[in-house]
Amino acid sequence: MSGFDLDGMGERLLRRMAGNSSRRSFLTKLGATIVAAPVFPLLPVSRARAAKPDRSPEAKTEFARNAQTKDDTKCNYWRYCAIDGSLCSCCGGGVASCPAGTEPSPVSWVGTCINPDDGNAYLIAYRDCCGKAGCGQCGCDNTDRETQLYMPQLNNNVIWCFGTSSMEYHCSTAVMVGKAQ
Amino acid sequence: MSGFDLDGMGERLLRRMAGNSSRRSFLTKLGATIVAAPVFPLLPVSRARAAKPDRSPEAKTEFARNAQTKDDTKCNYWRYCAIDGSLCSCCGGGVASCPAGTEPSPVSWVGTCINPDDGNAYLIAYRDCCGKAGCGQCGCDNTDRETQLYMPQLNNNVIWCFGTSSMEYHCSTAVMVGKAQ
Amino acid sequence: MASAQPAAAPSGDPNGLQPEEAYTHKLPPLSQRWGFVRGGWESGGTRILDGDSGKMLGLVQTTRWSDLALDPAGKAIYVAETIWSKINRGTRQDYIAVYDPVTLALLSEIPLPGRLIIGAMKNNFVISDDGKTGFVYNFSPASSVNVVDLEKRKMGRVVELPGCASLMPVAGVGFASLCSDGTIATVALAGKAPVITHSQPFFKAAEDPIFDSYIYDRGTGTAVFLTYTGLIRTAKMGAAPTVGEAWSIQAAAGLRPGDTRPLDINWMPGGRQLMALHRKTGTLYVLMHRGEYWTQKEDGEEIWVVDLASRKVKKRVPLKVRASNLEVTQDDKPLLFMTGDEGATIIMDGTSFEQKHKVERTGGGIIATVGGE
Amino acid sequence: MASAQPAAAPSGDPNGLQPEEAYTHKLPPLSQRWGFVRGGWESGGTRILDGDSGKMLGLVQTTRWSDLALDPAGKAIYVAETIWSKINRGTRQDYIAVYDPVTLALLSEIPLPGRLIIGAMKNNFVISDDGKTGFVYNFSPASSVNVVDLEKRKMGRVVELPGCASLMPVAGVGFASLCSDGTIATVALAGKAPVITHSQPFFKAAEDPIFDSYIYDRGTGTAVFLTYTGLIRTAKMGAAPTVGEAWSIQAAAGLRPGDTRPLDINWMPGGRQLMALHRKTGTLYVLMHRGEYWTQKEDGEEIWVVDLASRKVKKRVPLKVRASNLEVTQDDKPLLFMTGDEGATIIMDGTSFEQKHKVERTGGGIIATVGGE
Repeated sequence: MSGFDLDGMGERLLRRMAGNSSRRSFLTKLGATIVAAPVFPLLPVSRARAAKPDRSPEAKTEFARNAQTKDDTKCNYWRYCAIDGSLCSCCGGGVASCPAGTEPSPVSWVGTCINPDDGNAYLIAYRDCCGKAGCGQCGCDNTDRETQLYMPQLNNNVIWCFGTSSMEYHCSTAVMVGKAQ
Repeated sequence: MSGFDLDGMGERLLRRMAGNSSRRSFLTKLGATIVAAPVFPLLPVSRARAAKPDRSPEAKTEFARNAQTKDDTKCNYWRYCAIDGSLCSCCGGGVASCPAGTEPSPVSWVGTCINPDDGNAYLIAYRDCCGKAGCGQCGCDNTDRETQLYMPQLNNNVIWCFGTSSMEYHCSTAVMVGKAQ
Repeated sequence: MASAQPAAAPSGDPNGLQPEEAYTHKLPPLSQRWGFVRGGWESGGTRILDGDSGKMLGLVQTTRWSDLALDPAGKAIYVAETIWSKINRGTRQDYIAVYDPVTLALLSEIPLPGRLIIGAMKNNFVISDDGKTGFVYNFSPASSVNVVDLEKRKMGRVVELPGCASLMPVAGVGFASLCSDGTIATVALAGKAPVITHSQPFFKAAEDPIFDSYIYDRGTGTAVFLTYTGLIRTAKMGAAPTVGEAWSIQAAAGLRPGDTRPLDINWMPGGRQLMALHRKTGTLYVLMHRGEYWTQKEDGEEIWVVDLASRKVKKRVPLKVRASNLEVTQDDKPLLFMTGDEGATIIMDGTSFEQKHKVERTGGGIIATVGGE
Repeated sequence: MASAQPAAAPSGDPNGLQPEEAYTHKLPPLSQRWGFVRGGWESGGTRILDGDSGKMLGLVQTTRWSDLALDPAGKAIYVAETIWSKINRGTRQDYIAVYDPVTLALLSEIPLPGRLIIGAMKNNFVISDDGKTGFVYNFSPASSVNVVDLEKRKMGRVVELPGCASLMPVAGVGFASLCSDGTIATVALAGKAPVITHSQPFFKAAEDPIFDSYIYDRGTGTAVFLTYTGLIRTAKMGAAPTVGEAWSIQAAAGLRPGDTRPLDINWMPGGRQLMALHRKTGTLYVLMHRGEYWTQKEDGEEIWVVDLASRKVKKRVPLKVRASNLEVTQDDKPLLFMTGDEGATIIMDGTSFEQKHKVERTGGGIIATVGGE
């Protein structure tokens, strides 16, 4: 489960977002700790257990045991542990970039995925690319540590096209945020 | 080919339509003989050869040789010889009636189909039912005497939702107009 | 036409040979034997299927981002939806469309200030027992609930509801929802300002979440919850809900309880609309599959038939085709409706579990029945 | 983030482990090796596929009732389309959307007075050779053509065109179309009022129609026509077109010519976009199937490769999967793109007929290539 440390990320994000009142206002409303990548805000993730991670094979989910690091156009690429949608890598975009004519959502849901090469857990932001009809290629639905609507930032069904000029869903990326601990 | 007699139908239709200038205007523009059922206008069908019909098995199309008269939810029901779309009979409507919440188009494309029980040819109006998302059931695409866009009244690709409050295509009916000869 | 008199109808042809007038059908009164089957991502509309005949009776216009709800008294079909004026751009329009259940005519549109954009899911648009109030979940991405006056067909107030989602009406009080802190939030609407009270925490939202497609039974005012590991709980709703103790669906079938540990393969609940409740008999139908933890969206291989009163799994029904969504009719001889990836609807007897119909190309979406929501 | 420094990328992972910024791609310049593959009825959008890699490069927003056209100079992608402000109701909106071919950004919308509503077909939206004028077919249900100034991005005049449809530009003159009286109508636009002249009748529109998905070759100003029975004709377009004599595709393959008689089973042309022309070599590719007459929409079992100069079928290529639509790239090593009911795109070498790629879930719609329209 999402046993990653969020404290180090929160402060920088809050500083960055001080100038963005509309985005801040919706985040403030949720009244929780904030998670962020260096360059974009994520929705708050509630503090999870601070348990020490166990990365032995016995502690890995089925997805993590079978994940690979070579091909980001396959559903079992390691970063996709909680993705739901078309992989932008199959749509003219990349693992962290949107196809031409679409716009990355500034907010996203998140996953914590284990890299099989180094055994570490990383925080991944699943940012939807928005603005055009669905790409339709490489549909995946992985559900590691994916929860329900009352924890929307960990639920993979919501369309995360907030703050973009169009909310039409095209595809989903898996952007590296950083090490989970 | 469509060797049906249209003269008897034209006059009554013209009288009926005298009070409907907008509909008349588009029909007039086409400047051709007018085909009509007792209660609704059809688009003009250009005068075809007046050849005597040959209804022997050898003269029947593959569709006509295999058509049946029992089940109007199957693509090979005899009236469907030139239909393209979802059968309204499978959508909560009937062979000549629209499902709840949809509206029959006042104009249509037409087919000439042979009834296998009596061996006669009948003029069939394929009237689309319009106004809602596609029914999606019982998709058929029969092409007896179906021609191309420059003869739109004999082409089965056009969406015939003219004169309805919404042009969204839902399903297609096969309305009996009368004996072709 | 005088020269073209058609012959009498030959026997066997249901339609005859007389010239016809086109007309539009009406639907019979809303029936408990119907299933409202939502199309999938690519297939618009909600098809009304008659469970007895397996025939499609009509289609309710539902666009991709919409939720359908039935008036409890059967007087209207409501669709809360969001569209844009130019499909993928332009002006956003959020509203409840009100349809006549007999003509399926659009009677009214009630504008809303916003809605959650998500694939069709249960419990994002629910209606009070008296049919007077609709509750529409919004996520912007802050959580709130639009309270809609369905009698006056007018948007009412917006209740902010941080950290909570998935709604049920609470008779005489307002509504309730599940929250990420493991509580139920009950929102009382009697006063000028809404009053939100939380229950004691009773589940762990990140560790063993309750499926947000839980069931609410209007007749008894009871919610039925199920967690990823297979824990069932009921809660008697009211001004302050009373949450019952948890018991394991696997244990109720004589197996070891589900667990969150990797490599522990067990029968687990999974799917989208993965539970259905036959109210009168307290029979719960649950889609189950073999797998490890974190397979909560995997389609069901079996239906487990649970007697809520005795807490026993009465029967396990293997499925020929895996199902993602399940609903049951509320009459005395219940029918099960199921959809899945294949995009077809299976209709099955809810007692003998004999397959009655398979309706192709309905789409693989969620299902509603009269009195089943 | 100081406490969470990611490690260097392990070898093999194309993406590494450093925190990333999201961005949006641009497309390389329009390539002759691309296919623009239209989704089907249920699948929105036109997917741009790179024929060499078989990869999807991007998507052009095309709704169900739309036609895509490429600027001959590659400076824009045009989509003529019709939508309603509330999906199935509301205000009708007809326009040409202008997209930047590198960013795929929407540059402009040119309002139109109307359009034909039909599933995607060739020849309903064509562009003059100089790229300055667009011709959009309208059917209301009276036939007309919208003449659009693509430089000023402004609707021009409407030309009424009774009994005719399916357009091609005529350089220095205006445009032409096929008519139900078996003629070509040529519309001269130089004067104040359009001047419509008809050729002599040369085909029978109800008896052996010319497929309206005919091909126009800008390089030579020649149209290639094919009838239901398999008669091929070319026409040199101009102020007055010169129509060549008809010859049978079946005879060109050493078989008896096609016929309209029932029970006469032969190889017949069929499909939607059933022909493609490699301009430089005058090689025509035609989808053929075994059947009787009136099977003009049946998908192809074989591709017949026709040399227009010698009037010979050079090769017959059996298809593993039947195809409904066919297009060819215009470079020296042509690639064939095919789609069909399965909703996948097959990419095949146009000389060796070896299958290069099968791209799933592209939709089964029509196909455009640079210089191929």
